[in-house]
Amino acid sequence: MNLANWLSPPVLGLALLLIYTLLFLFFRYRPIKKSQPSGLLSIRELAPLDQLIKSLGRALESGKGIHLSSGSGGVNGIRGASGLTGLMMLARIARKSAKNDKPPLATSGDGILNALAQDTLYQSYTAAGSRRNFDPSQGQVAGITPFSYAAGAMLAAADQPLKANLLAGHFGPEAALIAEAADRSAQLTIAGSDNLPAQATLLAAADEVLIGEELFAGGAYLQANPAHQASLAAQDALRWLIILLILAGFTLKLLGML
Amino acid sequence: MTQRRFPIFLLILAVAGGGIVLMGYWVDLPALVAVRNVLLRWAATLTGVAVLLGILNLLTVHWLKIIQPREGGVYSLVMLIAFVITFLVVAVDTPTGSWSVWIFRYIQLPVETSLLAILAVLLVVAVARLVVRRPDSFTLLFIGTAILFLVAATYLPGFDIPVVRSLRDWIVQVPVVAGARGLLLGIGLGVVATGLRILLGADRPYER
Amino acid sequence: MSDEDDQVTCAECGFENPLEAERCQNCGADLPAAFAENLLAQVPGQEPFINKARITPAQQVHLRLLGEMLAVEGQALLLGISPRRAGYTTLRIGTSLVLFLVLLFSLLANKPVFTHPSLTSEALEARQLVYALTPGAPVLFVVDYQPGFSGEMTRLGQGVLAHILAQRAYPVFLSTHPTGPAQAEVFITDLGINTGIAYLTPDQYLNLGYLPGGPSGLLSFSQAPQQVMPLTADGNSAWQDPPLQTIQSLSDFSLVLVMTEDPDTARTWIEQAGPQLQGKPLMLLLSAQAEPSLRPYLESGSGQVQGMVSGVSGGVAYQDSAVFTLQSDTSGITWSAYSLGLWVGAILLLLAGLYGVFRLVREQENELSRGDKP
Amino acid sequence: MTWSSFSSADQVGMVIGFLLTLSVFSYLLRDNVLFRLVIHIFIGVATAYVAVVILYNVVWPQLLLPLGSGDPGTILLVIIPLLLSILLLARAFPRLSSAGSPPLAFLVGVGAAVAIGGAITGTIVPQVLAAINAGVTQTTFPGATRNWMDAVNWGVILLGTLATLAYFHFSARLRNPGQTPSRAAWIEEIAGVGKLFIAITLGAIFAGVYAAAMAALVERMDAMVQFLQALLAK
Repeated sequence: MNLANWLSPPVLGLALLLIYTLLFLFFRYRPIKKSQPSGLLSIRELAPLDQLIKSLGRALESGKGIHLSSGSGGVNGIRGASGLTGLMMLARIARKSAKNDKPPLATSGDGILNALAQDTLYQSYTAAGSRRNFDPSQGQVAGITPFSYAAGAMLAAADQPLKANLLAGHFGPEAALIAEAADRSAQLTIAGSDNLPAQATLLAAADEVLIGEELFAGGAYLQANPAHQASLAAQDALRWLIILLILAGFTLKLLGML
Repeated sequence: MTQRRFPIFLLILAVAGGGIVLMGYWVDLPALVAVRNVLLRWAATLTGVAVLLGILNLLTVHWLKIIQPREGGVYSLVMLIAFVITFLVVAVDTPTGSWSVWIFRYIQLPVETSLLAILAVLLVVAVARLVVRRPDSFTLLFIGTAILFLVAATYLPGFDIPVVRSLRDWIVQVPVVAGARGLLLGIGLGVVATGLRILLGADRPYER
Repeated sequence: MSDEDDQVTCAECGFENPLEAERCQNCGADLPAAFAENLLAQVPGQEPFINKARITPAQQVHLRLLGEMLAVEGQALLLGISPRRAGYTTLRIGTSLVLFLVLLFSLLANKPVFTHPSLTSEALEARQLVYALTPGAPVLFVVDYQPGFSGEMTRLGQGVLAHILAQRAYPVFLSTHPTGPAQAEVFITDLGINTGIAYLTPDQYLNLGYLPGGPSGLLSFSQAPQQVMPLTADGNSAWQDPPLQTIQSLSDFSLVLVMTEDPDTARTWIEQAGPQLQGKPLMLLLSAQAEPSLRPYLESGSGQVQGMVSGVSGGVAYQDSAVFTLQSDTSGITWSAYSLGLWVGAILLLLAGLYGVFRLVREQENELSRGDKP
Repeated sequence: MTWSSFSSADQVGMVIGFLLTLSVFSYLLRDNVLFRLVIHIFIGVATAYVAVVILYNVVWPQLLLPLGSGDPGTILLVIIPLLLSILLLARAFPRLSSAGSPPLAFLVGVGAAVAIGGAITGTIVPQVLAAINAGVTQTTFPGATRNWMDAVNWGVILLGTLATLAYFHFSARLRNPGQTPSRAAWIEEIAGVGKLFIAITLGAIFAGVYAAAMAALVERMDAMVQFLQALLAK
């Protein structure tokens, strides 16, 4: 059956990658028809990110800051993707609180993520037209190994007058220590990670948690720029394509055709 | 109005470097594989050097805390002293020398293991908070599975309930495999989406 | 709204852009996208704007939140963080006392009460792999766990490593964590001293130290180990010992064994190093927390992972079953204390859940009683 | 093991380890000065150790050693990463911070490619093929009921995988004004099933994390008990 070599790993992998790229480009550059302006994608409710938007507003009123932790996963591989997603959310938070006198605190456990966090803060402050109050020490490395980072971030959360902590990046279960320190200072903790043990631990320890791949929708949910929207729509389309592929493959295998 | 500078050079560097490495997963041209290996080696070395950049930032943050009269300066002083002493000892005695291993075994290990150990208590309180915060069937199933797995790992002689252990074995071989596979596929999709936005230049976190 | 109703003013620089533009032609900032007419109806007391105006989904979210906030204005808002924290503090201190006393009693009594676990099928496979090792066979032993997990991981790995040494194989230690080199030394010296295995002289093993760069570093190492890691952890040249000269790629190792508590680290080894192994076995020593998310790789039958031993129970079962006898346990985790800890932990989790229900019911009663008062 | 049988270095070490463990456990009562001091010492020690390992295992063998190797090929291949490293370290000084952007762009690009390649070839494709082959190989159910139980298990795994994957479907449409954007009813049904599988999986992983924390607690308690017993049995 030549169908079998269609399902050989390299061909299937390349096919999925190309299909995803085409879907992304389609959703990104398709003309929005005049007739249905509301054809725009909207995203199902993600309670943790609604809480984040609400606490952003409350932080502005109460003059308290937001602490974003982009984890200690660097920018390489799967861990890097969750760290970079954390930075996308930092851009949104920084732009919203640029005029607030309490700037956001961005800690991370990795030199590259910290440098990129400082760039993101600089970029957002310039876009919001208040480059004056950008100060590089808003981006700090709190510790260089995962556990020393969790301990350092614990103390950063306890010492700063914060409204909420957003943990968005690669963590281990030790991130529950940051959530504990935040809870003791009556701060809200919203958490998301690509690591399953961290998700399971933060499901109990944090006030709101993004499970599975919900963290990766954070950029689209907060940023709302067309690229993130299109990437999420393409992600959903590829999800159903994979579901159909599995169903088709399974039935063909049952019928012995594969 | 600030004309948004669009440094094409950075975009080309990211997209070209990434493109070559990505193609290497499927294309087997010897020239491409050679260039790809060089790029990967450089990325690995640079990631190692970036750890030094992170350490420099950490030290400056604590140094600023000492010279600015803000409270908490004492802790930063203690941290810097610990850093200098350990750096000198480990640099002289090599990372696997007897002194370095002594520092690792009697200072870093006890603190890290204790930090994980207190989680055994904190997670119990966290479960209580979870029930107050989210009293639904998801939480019930979550805590129920956790308790079952803890109990099924071992048994007192005479108290062994075979059904508990075979239930645990079935759960870990069927529903957990299904749930984990679904979660991993989902996370994989999210990672591909995030990575592609960078390689197609839609997201440019490296831009100043 | 401006009178030319098909223009969109840019929030950043005030430039008039055509409706379809997504980015401002003058300063390139994002433009608000089209208004959804029926969404506007949500905001009470707003006569609908011109239907062609544009609102981004984020503003859609804000409008909905605004609507929600306006809707709940009348009711007493239940604050996200319940004011009374005292209950949780007493629960925390009570749990600490119970756990400390139970473990202290169990460690002092030191009587083997709980029966030892039995080997799982994947641990049997792992044992076969180690049995198949010939004397002098190079084994890549990857120590990739955080020092915080060294309690569990030592108890898990000491039986396997002692078995490898009993087979006279040649372990080469490597780590993708900077704390790996010292962790490997502590692991080996503890095993050597406490278990009286005499053949643990320095030329019996090699500590390559830290391999930087995560997945990309690992990919380049699996293709050219000698170029990527020329030196050992303490700086002298690494590859001249007899069993190692012939190693040009990862597949020249007889067995690659990854010890980690993080499923992503194990997955990275499977994804990046697996294909380079060309059939050579890849074995995982996993913490209990990583086993559930790695099981799909084991069950997938695609031969990505050949053997897996996980958790303290896996380590104890492996150590009991192996042919050699370890005089004493080096990790300080006696099986009975650990099992008692798990049982007490399960009971505490159950009580915490019940406490949560009790607290929830009490909070809702206060809620109702506060609501009834005029 | 009596106290005298330990070397003097180990004796000092055990005293320090004992005190550090108690200081960290004191956080369970309340956040206190001792805990903060110990945490800062820990951050200092851990950071210094990593800094030296980077110098020994990365900077010296991969950036400086090849310079002296004399053969122009390797020297050229080292000059570029050496330059990029110096640009990267320039980020530590605010005045030169825009110089660090090229190495960052390169690292982000290569990191994204390794993420995509790793996710597709290492996770998505093998798991899709595994779901298709439904390789339930290690079910431990005896003899005759084997194929009947296998069929049930294959069905549950297939259903669970697809329901979990469908649970995360993000796109939604505004069905009726006044409500949040919601998904089609049939997607919500499947998502409800997926939610059960996710709860079970995360519960099993939570048990694993708790077991690891318990192992750490037992190890620390055992170290303290050994220390006190050795001290008292001098």
